[in-house]
Amino acid sequence: MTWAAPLIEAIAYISLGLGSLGVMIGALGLLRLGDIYQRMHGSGIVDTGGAGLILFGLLLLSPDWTVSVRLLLIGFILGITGPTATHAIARAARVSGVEGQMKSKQGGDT
Amino acid sequence: MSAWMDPILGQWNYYLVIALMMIGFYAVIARGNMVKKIVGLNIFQTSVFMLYISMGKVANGTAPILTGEPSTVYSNPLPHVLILTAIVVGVSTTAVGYALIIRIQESFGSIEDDDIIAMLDDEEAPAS
Amino acid sequence: MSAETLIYMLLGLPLLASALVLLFRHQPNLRDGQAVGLGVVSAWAAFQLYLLPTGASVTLVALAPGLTLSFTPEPLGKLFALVAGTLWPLATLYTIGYMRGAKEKNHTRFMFFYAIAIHATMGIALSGNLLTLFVFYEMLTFSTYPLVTHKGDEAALKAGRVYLGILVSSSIVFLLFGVIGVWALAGTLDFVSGGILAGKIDPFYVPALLALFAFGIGKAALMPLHRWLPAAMVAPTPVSALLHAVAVVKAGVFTVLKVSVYIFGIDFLQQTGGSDWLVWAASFSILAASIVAMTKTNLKARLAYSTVSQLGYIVMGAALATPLAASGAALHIAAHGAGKITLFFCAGAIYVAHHLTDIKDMNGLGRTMPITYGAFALAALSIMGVPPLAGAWSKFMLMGGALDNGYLVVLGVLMVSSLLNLVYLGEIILRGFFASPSHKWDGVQEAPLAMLIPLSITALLSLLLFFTVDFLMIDFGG
Amino acid sequence: MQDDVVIRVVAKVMIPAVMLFALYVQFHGDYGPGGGFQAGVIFASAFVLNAVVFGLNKGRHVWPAHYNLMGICGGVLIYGFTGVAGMAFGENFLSFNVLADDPIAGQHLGILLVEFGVGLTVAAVMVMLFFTFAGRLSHNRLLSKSDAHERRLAPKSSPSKEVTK
Amino acid sequence: MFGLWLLLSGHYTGLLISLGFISALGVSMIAHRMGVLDEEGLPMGVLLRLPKVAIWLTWEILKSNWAVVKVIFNPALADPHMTRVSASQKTTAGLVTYANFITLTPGTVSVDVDEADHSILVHGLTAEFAESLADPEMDARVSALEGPAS
Amino acid sequence: MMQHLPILQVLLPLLAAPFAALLRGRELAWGLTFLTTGAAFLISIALFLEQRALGTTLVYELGNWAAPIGIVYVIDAASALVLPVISGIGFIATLAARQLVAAEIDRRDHGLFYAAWLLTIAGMLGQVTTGDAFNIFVFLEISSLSAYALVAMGSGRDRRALPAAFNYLILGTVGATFYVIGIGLLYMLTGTLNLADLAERLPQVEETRAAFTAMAFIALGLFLKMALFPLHFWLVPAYAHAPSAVTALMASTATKVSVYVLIRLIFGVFGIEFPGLVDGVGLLVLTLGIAGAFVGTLAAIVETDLKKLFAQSSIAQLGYMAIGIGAMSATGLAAAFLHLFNHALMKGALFLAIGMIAAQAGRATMGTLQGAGKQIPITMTAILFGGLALIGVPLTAGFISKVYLIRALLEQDFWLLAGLTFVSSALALAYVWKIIEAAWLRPRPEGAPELSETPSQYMPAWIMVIATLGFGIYATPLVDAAFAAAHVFIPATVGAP
Amino acid sequence: MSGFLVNASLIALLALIAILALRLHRLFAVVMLSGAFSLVAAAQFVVLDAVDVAFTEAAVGAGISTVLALATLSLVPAEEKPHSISLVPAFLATLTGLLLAVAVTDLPNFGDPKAPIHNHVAPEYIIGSEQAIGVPNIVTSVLASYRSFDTFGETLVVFTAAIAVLLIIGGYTRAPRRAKGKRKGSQDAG
Amino acid sequence: MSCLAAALLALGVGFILAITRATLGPTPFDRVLAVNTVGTLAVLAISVYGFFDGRPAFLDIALLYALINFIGTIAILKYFRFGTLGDHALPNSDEDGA
Repeated sequence: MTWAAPLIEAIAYISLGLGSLGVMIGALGLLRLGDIYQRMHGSGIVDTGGAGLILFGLLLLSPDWTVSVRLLLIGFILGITGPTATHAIARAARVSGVEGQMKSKQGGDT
Repeated sequence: MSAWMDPILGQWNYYLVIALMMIGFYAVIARGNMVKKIVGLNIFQTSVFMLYISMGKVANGTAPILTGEPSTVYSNPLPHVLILTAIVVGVSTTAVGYALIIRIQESFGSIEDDDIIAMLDDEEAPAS
Repeated sequence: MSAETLIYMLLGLPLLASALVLLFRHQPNLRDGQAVGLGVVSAWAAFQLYLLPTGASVTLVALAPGLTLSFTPEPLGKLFALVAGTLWPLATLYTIGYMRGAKEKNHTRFMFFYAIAIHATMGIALSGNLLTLFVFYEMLTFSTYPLVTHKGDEAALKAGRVYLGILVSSSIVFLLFGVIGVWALAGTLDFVSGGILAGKIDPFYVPALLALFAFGIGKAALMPLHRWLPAAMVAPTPVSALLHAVAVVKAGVFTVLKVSVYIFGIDFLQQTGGSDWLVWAASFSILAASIVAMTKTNLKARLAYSTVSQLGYIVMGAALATPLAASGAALHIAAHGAGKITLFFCAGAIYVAHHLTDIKDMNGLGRTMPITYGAFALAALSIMGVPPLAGAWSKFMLMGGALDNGYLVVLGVLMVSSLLNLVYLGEIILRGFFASPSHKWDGVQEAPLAMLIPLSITALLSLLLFFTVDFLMIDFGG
Repeated sequence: MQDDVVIRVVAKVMIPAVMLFALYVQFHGDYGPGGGFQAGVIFASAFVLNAVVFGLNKGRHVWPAHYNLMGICGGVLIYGFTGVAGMAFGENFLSFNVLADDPIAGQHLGILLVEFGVGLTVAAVMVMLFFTFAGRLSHNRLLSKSDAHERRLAPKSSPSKEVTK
Repeated sequence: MFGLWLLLSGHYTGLLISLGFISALGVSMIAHRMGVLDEEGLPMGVLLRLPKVAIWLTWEILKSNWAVVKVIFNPALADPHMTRVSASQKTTAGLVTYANFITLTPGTVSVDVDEADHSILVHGLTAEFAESLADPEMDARVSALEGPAS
Repeated sequence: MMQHLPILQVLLPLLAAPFAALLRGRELAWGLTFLTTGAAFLISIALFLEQRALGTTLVYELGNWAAPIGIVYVIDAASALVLPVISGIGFIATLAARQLVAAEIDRRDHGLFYAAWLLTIAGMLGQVTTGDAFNIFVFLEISSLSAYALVAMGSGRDRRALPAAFNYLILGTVGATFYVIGIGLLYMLTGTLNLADLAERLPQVEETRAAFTAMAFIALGLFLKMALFPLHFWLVPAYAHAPSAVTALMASTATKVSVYVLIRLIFGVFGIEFPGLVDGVGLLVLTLGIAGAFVGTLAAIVETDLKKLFAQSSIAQLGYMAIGIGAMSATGLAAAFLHLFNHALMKGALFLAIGMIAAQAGRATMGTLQGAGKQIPITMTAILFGGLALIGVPLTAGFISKVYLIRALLEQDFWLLAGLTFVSSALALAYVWKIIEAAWLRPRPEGAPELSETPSQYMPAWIMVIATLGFGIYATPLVDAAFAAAHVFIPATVGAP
Repeated sequence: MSGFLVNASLIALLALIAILALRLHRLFAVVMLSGAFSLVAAAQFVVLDAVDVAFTEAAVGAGISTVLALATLSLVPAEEKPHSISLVPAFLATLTGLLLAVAVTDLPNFGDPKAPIHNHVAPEYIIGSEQAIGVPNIVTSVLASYRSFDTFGETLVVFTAAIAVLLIIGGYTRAPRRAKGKRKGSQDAG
Repeated sequence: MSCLAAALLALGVGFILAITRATLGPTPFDRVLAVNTVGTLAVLAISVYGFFDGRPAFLDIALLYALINFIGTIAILKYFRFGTLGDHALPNSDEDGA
């Protein structure tokens, strides 16, 4: 199993790197996209892809199980609160009448 | 991390903290909106906290929680304790400040320094 | 009776009197009677004390280390106590007559503060150190304020403000400064024969320090700090009498004299020449006040400026810094006291009997009020320095002192001032006796007896003092 | 905000978790970062969340004002009397060594108690602060029935849509 | 809850464990007073079955991440759509989970959840994202999470 | 029990505060406060006597941790002198508060009010007793925060109390933060927070600019707190619009404590030998002090609202204390301590008396006072004596402190300054006399509210007046104590005269 | 080196946030940014090894302070009156800053283990925490035992703040016009 | 190690971008979203730094951040939607508990 340690480490670093990239891109999206609803998706990347990958990478690096537990908890809580917050923002924006730029409106009431 | 020893870089942290401090201080003493004053006060105080925490840092040190290894270098815990207290004091002051702001708004209908001073002057003028 | 007991008596009797005044505020006769009675007792006590040798000392309390309230009568103090003690019962008697005659209100309050003012004067007279003196000096100021503003109208209040403003601020700004300065320099405040400052201070600063005292003692009414004195003339006449003859101004010049003799020391002043400037300031004060007096037609105002001028004599006596001049000054305290109180008594009597205040209206009044005018003439002559009246001795000794020191000009000043005295006081007498009456007076119409008796006594005192001058002479040594 | 089902459900999950986390922070201050003050704030934030999502009145119902004042004062008193206990054992104020047979155990006990005092006070104070500040608003609203607000606060939901069960 | 405490703690002394037990009890009591301890608030069933779905979900997330990244680098691609999706879950908790899953996958955000008629209003970054929800896979998986019991 | 007195001094009011808060609107809240402050007063006197008897410094180690590691309480001649002032004023103000607070504060708030009241007092006592630089800050904030609230309580009658309290809060916090910065720098240089230890270790680094800056920041912060001109502008509105009882308490104690802390840090830590202290800070403080004395006095002369008037006069009096400090000598410090003590007495008397009038008439202005001398002679006599003491008339306590102040100046050959000091105290006559004149020499205007007085109303003020006169007539023990306090900081070279 | 960079860039970030917060006139944005400021500051504290402080700052600055500020904002105007930069305060602030900057040149270098602060009292805490108290978290042992009186004071400060807030906005003493209103008291004492 | 540093750097860039958005607005919701993102970034940054520093035990702080961030966001939204943190619906009964 001696080969496993470097491998895990490598995976961890790759995951970290990807996560960092994701975070940056997400933040960029937050900045670049057109309206509030679109920006949410940018922040979604930070919350999910970026955060998930980074935490996963750290999880692989963690020295003992107490740390792992905490990382998992953080991930879990981010996983619950992130979307909830995003949803709440979206809903609040919509209730307050912030209009997004919609090219077409599909679906309607199903 | 030999850069700690570099005299210019070594002080750089303090200079930044001082700059931050002055931004907050300016916000407090420049006349204006009371909420902003409180926010400025918070910034001012936080930067003072940072000054304390900076001085407690030891190069290559780590947080002052014993690891069991005798070779570990710990940062100085005392500033941390002091600042914990100071943060509490800060938030207490902030709360009282906000409470006062609310009452001022209710009584005067404004939380701008200038408006209130003008109002008080009007009040005093016929009295005297 | 020991000297200590007498000191306590002199200080305590006026306080007792004031307490009794409050106690008997609903029985006017008892209230006034006890005041006169206690006054007589204190006059007796002052006389007894004067006869005793010096050396007794009483310490009341130590305010702080080195700062005590203590009383050490020395000849000068005893003389002043004697003057005050003797004139107090007379003034009180007169007051009773005046207050009842002029139907003034707030009689009790008046009597109360009158007694307190006497207490303060006694304190000043007997004080054993500068601090004690200062304490009673301030007490005198504050206790006479209600007397000055007794009428309570706008004019009285304004005058009161001037009175208090000048006296208190000068005393706090300059006098207290001087006192503490002396304390800081010499480490003590006790009055010591020969002074305590010799060798403790750079002679260069002596004039400045002396100035702190000369101007700090606003009660000495040295020009230009004399404004309070005419202002205080709004007060009822007994107050004017008290202020000008007994208590306030005399306390002022007494303090000046005492400071120059026992703090600076005559010799020390003489050597350093620190008081030269004061001679000139006093000369100016004498002449200028006399000239102002001539322009006044209000009787009390004229008398007030006359006082300012006379006080200049005493200050000059202190400033000349020779034993002879100092003795003259001390004597003048007594002589002028007796004279000026008579003059004011007379003015009050005129007011009560005829409600006149202006000199121009008093033509021919002398024939209607012969006793009053007689007393007035006697006192006026004394103040002019005509023998055989008390003023002659003091003026003579001052001149002698000036000669000792070589101040020939001062001699001239004194002469001229006597001349001016003659003019402005003589005018009143002449008008009273010789001018054709401006009103038609019906026969003799004197003031009440309670006023007449004191003024006669004080007028006679002026005469008496001339012959008992040996008894009152104080030798300040060589 | 209870009209929003997502927030409502998530809050219900979070509130106990936050409270537990607060207590964990409270009692593990010896070993890791944290202590009474932090725990108090976190604990209070659970109440804040509760009140924000389910409304102030419901929040008040959970922890009435009177208990709260007792909490505020109680925490201070716990701290103070822990210190006084040291005096009772003949040592100086706030001396913990004598609280147990073994000085180290005494210190542990003392620290635990005072941290608990701090936590209690801080939690109660923070809850109180929130309720006072936020309550001021509704109180004010009642005083001045300004219509601008009324319109804004007419939500699609009705109070009857409250969580039941 | 006590388990959570044990997980966090990492220090097992008698005192701390008992304190943990007391804490867990206390929290339960307060939570009960708050009225948050009901089926809706504590969907234990959902939590237990979560791990199974998680892996699938992770993959979905990664996929959509990539798609959004492309849009970010070329904002012109953005073509926002608002659609309404019906949900098949029976419990509120399930509905919420579904809504959160929708939000969790970048590209789609649930904007409004209608409890009454079990539908979710979704904002999609592009038409494609919006369409993807027509595929009932996620809906089905979330419904499965609820378990047969409820 | 005796060895615990230093901590009990502070602990009693601290622990009584929660109980008072729990009592809410009950009468008991006042009773508890009264007993507590009374006990604190007795303790402080016991401490004073004990310290004077032993002549040494009493050290109380909190938690049994020795000095540089733990926090210690230090009772030396200086703190032993200041403690009775604060607790005594606190006690008597509490006595008066019963009626004042009943008149001005809603009954249901009394428990909270007295809790804040106790906390203010305890905070001030803590600042005086503690021997730890940071602990001073903590207690400073306890007393300040409660003081902000107490000042704001004036809003029940006067809405201007609110902005006043807010400005007080902002400036107070800025002052405290400056203090913290200064302490931080000191800590960086020396590695300790214990005042005695700081004093010991500071000479090694006293040549550094950082040490000087630390002193500058500490001094600036405390100047703000003690309302030294020109940093005084928060004080007047805060005192003027606060409830009367609060004004009485704070005017006589709050700024004094800051003065004490300033002395303790400047002289006790940096020491008289500290470079730049005598020539730099000393002259600055002297100048500001004399300027403050003039500005405060002049402002008081034109003021018609009595609370504002005496608040302005407080600024002037603080100027005198600053002069004492600025003289940088043992006598100067003794004078500052004396004035600190005496001014607390006279301002306490004045504000308690005025508070009684304000509580009846709603507001105490010159108009309210017109002719009041006849209606409430005893209260007005108290004001008279308080005013005379402010001027520095002999036989009042004010005279003693002024005498030593001048002596200190003359010892250093500051003749001009001494003269200016005299001029400013003579100016004080103007405003005091304005009051006396209005009260006694003018008739009561038609329709003015009826004023009345009962022994319970004027008793507290008169206790202070009697103390003022007592310490004016027999001040020897006080002067000795003040010199002993001064010699804690500046060793005796020239003893008391 | 990189630790240093992290540190410096975080402070720069803080300064950026601070300036932005002060320049904005929408108070809501100001409050949001001050919340963000606290979060970043807390991150900075972690970098500087002050984990406990970071914990507190995060809970207080981002949590309670923000909530209180929001509660306040809902009662007061949300827009600030525009102000130009006032020169006197700016001058004062700069002056103070310069004074401090001058002082800093004399201070021990950042992180210097030889600084007196690390060699005088602190080592005794580090040793004592293990031996005399037996608590691994030195901050806790200093906080709750060595300097527990400070912490007592801190608790009292919080207590005081509670009393103060209750008196000011939870109490019954009202401005006159308000007292005339129908409802005198409010029930939200706590 | 350097990988962790790089991750920190990336997070730093993220901070700046997010704060820019928070400043620009334009709607309050943009700001909320941005600050929420800042919070998430901070959670990550602290986690990564814990490893970077070799003391990963401090993830408690990150955990706290996540919780606080959520609560803060909800509170802010509540404020926005109802202008208050208190009861947005009027209480039905007059409960003057005093």
